[in-house]
Amino acid sequence: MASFLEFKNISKGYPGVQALSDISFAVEKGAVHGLMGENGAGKSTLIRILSGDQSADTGEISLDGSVQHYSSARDAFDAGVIVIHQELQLVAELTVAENLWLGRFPAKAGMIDFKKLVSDVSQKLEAIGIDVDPRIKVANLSIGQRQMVEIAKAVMLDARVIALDEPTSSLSSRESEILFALIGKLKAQGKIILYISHRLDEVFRLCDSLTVLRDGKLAAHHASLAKVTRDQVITEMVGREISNIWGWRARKIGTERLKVEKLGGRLLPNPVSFDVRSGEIFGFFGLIGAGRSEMARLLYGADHRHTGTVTIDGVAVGGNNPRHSIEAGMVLCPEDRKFDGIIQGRSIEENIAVSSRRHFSPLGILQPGKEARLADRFIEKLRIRTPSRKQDIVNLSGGNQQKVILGRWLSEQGVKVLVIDEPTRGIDVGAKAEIYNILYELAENGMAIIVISSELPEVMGISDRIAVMCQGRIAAVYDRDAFDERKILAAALPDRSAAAVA
Amino acid sequence: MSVSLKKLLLGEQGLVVIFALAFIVVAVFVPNFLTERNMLGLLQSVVTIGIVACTMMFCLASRDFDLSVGSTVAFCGMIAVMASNATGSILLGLIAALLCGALVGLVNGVVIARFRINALITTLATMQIVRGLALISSDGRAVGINDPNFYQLALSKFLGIPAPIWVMLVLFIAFGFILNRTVFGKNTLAIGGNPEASRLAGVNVVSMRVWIFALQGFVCAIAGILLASRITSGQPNAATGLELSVISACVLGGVSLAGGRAAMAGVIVGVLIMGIAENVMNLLNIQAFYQYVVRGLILLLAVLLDNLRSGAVGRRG
Amino acid sequence: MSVSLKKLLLGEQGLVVIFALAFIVVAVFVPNFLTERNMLGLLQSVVTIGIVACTMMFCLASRDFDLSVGSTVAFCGMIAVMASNATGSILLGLIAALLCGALVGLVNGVVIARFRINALITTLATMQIVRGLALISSDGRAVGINDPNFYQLALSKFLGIPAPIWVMLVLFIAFGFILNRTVFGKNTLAIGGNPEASRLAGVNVVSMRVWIFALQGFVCAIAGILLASRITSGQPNAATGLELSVISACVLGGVSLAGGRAAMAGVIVGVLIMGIAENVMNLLNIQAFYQYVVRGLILLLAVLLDNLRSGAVGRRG
Amino acid sequence: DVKIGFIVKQPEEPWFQDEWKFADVAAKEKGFTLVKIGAEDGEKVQSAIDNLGAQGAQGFIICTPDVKLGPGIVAKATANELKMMTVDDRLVGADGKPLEDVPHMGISASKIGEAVGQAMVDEIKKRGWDMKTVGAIRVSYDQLPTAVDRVEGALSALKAAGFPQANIFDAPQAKTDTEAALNAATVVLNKNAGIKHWVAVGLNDESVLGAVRATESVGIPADGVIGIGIGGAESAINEFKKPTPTGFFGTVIISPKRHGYETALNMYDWIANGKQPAKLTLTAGQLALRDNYAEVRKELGIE
Ligand SMILES: Nc1ncnc2c1ncn2[C@@H]1O[C@H](COP(=O)(O)OP(=O)(O)OP(=O)(O)O)[C@@H](O)[C@H]1O
Ligand SMILES: Nc1ncnc2c1ncn2[C@@H]1O[C@H](COP(=O)(O)OP(=O)(O)OP(=O)(O)O)[C@@H](O)[C@H]1O
Ligand SMILES: [Mg+2]
Ligand SMILES: [Mg+2]
Repeated sequence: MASFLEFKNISKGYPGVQALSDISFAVEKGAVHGLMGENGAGKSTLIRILSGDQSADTGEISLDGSVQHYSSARDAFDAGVIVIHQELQLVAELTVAENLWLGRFPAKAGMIDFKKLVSDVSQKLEAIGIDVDPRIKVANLSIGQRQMVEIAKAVMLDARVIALDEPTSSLSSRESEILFALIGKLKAQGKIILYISHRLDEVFRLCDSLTVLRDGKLAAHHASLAKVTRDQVITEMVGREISNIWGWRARKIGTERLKVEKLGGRLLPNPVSFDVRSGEIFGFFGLIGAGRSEMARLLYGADHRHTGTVTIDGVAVGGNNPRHSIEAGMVLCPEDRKFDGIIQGRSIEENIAVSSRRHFSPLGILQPGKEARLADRFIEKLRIRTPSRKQDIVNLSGGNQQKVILGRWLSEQGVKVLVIDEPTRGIDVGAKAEIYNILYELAENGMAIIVISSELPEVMGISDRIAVMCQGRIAAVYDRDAFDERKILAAALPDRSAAAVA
Repeated sequence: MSVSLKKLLLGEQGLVVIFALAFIVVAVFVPNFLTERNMLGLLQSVVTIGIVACTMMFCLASRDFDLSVGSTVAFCGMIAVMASNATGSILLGLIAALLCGALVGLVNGVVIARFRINALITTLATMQIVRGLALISSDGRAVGINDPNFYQLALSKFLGIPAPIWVMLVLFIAFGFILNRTVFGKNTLAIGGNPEASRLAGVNVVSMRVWIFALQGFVCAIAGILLASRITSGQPNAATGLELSVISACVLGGVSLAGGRAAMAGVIVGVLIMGIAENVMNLLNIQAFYQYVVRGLILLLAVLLDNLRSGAVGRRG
Repeated sequence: MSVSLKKLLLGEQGLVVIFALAFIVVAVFVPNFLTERNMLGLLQSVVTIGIVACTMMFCLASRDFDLSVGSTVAFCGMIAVMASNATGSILLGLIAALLCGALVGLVNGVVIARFRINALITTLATMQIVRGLALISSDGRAVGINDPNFYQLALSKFLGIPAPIWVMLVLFIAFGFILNRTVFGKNTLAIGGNPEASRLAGVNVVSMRVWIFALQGFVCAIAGILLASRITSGQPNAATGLELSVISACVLGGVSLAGGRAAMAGVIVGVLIMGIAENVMNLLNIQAFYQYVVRGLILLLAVLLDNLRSGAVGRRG
Repeated sequence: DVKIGFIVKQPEEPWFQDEWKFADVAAKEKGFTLVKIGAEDGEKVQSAIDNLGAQGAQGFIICTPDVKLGPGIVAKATANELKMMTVDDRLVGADGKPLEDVPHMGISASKIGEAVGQAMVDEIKKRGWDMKTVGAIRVSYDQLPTAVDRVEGALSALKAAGFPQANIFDAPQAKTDTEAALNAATVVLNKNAGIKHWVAVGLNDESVLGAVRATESVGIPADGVIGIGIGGAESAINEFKKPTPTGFFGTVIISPKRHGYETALNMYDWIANGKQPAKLTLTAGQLALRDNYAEVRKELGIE
């Protein structure tokens, strides 16, 4: 069978970075093609070129043998290419249905046919098993729900090529299954699917063929995954072997550090209580919209607490202002890096030092040398791929941005409680292992760590204890020796009869 | 306060309800306020602001900003008068004015959207350039209207209501419809809410923005023509400071300067609040200097109330 | 164009370089421009804008907006004169003015940051209220200065340069330092880049914003005092429209209205461009109406050039 | 009971404040209600008249923002059945001719300007300056027609006395306040650093004051400058009160008393007693100097 989609000698450079150099490969019809590589390897750049959003410096893309010359996202649509970008691209003020139709509203003489708008979307969402009301505004959805909406875009248009850039980065396994089923259907219809992910399991399960990028170059191309092993792919990506990425090791767990009692807020109507001991890594698992992120924000004082007390080492922490929490020794690494994490327009160095610089700025006057050293340390430790610490953070790849945010919190001093929401969202395998190691080290030094994750293997791999949340309450808590994938999943699933709400 | 009353006040239409209450209070306590004459006078006094606010709403909703409206209104009024005088045909004069208005808007739009120049600076620049042109073309003096029929544009009545008010009402309805029911309106909101996402979804952001500015210019021309007809001359100094009044009316009416949020009902209320404040202060014979203070306080109060409302609804993002 | 020249023009300091080139051209071709007298006159003419631009830069960099500066300058000038006259002590007068300025700023800040009211509307309201207070307190009249020593504030010289220019220079240096070298400055930029992320990173966003506004008010008072001393009276109508000039100067100088980007060098260049444009137009005897047009075109040109530059550097955003 | 409106174009200006003040005096005397409205542009004028109609006034006095608004204002007044008179500025029709039917009290802008110019000529002669070596700063605000008329009036008097056109320098102010005039005048002075003697004209006291401040800042002694303003309100008086004389030589005071008090009275008579006011009353301006300003003010009934 002839190649349907072909990249020919694609190169793309940004000031200081050669994002892609001379990439060529082809994908066949009815195939799911994986794209892997470290953070900053150039995956998203390639997809962006495919989507018409960016243009390549050299090289060309051909579809069905004809070379494409599109210059905007619109042209790419018209050519039958649809791309789900890594950063969510939704308009918060519009409803779910409007977002899904954006750019091609059903209309007569410019007037929108609202009936069709909603009913079509309802049908499509139902058909693929996404449980969201199409009439509510996207602003009212949790990150995970937004990601599902984004995925639904893939089927709204009868595209020939569908590219998905890390679609599962904040989905738990249940929602991921919905996506996989969807991909299966699309594949059967003869579509061509490009699939980017840092999760090896997914790639091996879904993909027929695989391309690995490294430093913007083509590191490997596998026309079939039959004889390829995971370790081989990791080596191709990272350039070295990683034996066991979880690397959990037993450590001494101390006395109670963080005590949370009856914590409740607007999005968390049923108060939750729990405690975490020093040296303990406490995992939170749940399906999307389970309320974990909201719990973390209330804990940290980012949102208004309606009820509850939080104490660290017996001292109460005042709510409603993150500053109080930081001063009491608790930090939160938020889940939504675009809205709550990165400080746009500022350098990596400033993004890292924004909170911790107060420890080394006497009288409020900066010591630039110290900040530079701090930044360099984390750039190296977290393997942040960038030409310079002065680089504007918006120019980093998604995973590298995430690492910078982690660096911000890991550089804080005197932290007693660390709360991280989706710590490895979009982070490559190599760096993941690195980050887990840092967490273990911190825990060994007596820190209490709360890890929120939608990736069950991750929660099970690194936690000492797991709380499972479901519909805003803690449904179950398991100790490490009682971890069982099926039990945890069962606890996370809402009671079918009560599952009406989105 | 009973729960349902609270809900009414703080709900989506909160500002409208608060406004209605305030209106009743004013009508009861201010003598001469609720007379037919005063109501017509009031409505006529907000015609310019009201008309221009229609498109300013789109402009703000798409995260843009237009400071040149005041100059454009004056300039188009001048053009209408001068072209009518020169050609002897009112119709040609009107057409010339509308074209000029759209042209000014188009220039704004192209510079802002295509050359990606900051909207504030661009429209501040065109504000000066257009005002300069208006002054140059008339040597800084008002231009009288030769054909008295031109006055009829503003004087003619239908069902007892003067034409400018009808024009304003028609534009309110038209733009309210466009905002909520058409692709153009939804795309405007989408661009304001998230320009990047809209672009990636295939909305032609650049041409949308150009269109919005061109429309703004066109509508300014309508306002300018009616104004010239009402004041029976083209005045190069007319409508100075209009831009801030219009933007305030929009923001009062809940249009977000950060883009993505707008509602015609809100804007109408915003326009009326501005008009009623002036009207009542004059009816009550409040001293000029105190009018400044009162005007400021009313503005503050109106947003404060509206804010209580949206604070109660609460949002994360 | 050789590569290194291109780099120079389009690099970080591009606007500064372009400005330097333009300055040389003007100096060569405009007679009387590069005389010591004219240079001092030019600098004195930008003192008010320059001083207020220092803090406006912070305000814009943190995604805020302040329209009340013009009124505050006028009001504080009045207060300085009236309090000096009343107490017989210039020092007390100055202290009173500085306190009043800071108070106005504080009110702005508290309303905007704590009650979360739109900055545009709030400062538009305080702009009117403060102007009203200035008019009321003096009954709309200019207030003369009793003690001639007050004039010395503006007339005294050091190294041949009048004091107001020194004050402006000192503030340029001070605020440049604060912006780049202190936690306060960096936090301001962080708030502008992403307020929510800054809040979560422990920056006390509310109190930072309040501080910035209070500082703005304080600096307006300095400008108001110097202005009153220069025009030897407190005038309630002084400095109208100052807000737009100051904001333009900042935006010209590369301060982003979307927050997060600012540089003192840019702002200084922005202020000078505005001043030189006026100065040269008057030196060349350009007719008043054409000055509007020229002023607009210069604004456009300046941002266009700057834009070419940043377009060449390219950002994802 | 009688209700009379008094609409002015620049409510913040001391001049109009004074007109209002004197009209209030008339209102107290005769016991009618005076409604004071500021209307900065044509549109505001329209709604102000509507507003007066709505609150049941019988007539109004207006100083219009632009004389060309004439037909519109007359039409509005008729529609609202209001009697009207104009003050300060006389309305003109589309053809540029004054609307003779509307009673008017005022002083022509060019006449005031001529008074300024004449005073200047006299003082130049008295100081024994040679006109050829004197520079004139024309602080201009050309978008305001009244401003042009005043300034041109003054310059025409100067030129009539032999002042060379080449020595007149334009200093366009961006706004009408003192600072803008100061900045504009500074440029003129620096451009002509050779000229030692200066005269300054402008549309009001504030603009002339700006020019005077500019001469001070470049170090021209006070006796080398003759600035004559128009208005005679506080800014000018403050200048006269300064311990040492400045370049601000004098100001042409126009009396707000007649304009405010008499017009209001005439209107009242018209409404209450049906007595039509005179179609045209012209008042005069009077030059006030540092040493006689108090008397002049008393004479004009201001103090
Ligand atoms: N606008 C830009 N300016 C400068 N550098 C850029 C820009 N966009 C991308 N880059 C750089 O290009 C490289 C490739 O980025 P890309 O986003 O394609 O990586 P990625 O493989 O998708 O990584 P991730 O797994 O983290 O998403 C990175 O080094 C990034 O810093
Ligand atoms: N801004 C908002 N306004 C209203 N409701 C919201 C908002 N954000 C989230 N929600 C709702 O609150 C609930 C809890 O969301 P939360 O983000 O805490 O879930 P989560 O367990 O972290 O899941 P996810 O994996 O989706 O992040 C969800 O049902 C969601 O619909
Ligand atoms: Mg990526
Ligand atoms: Mg979450």
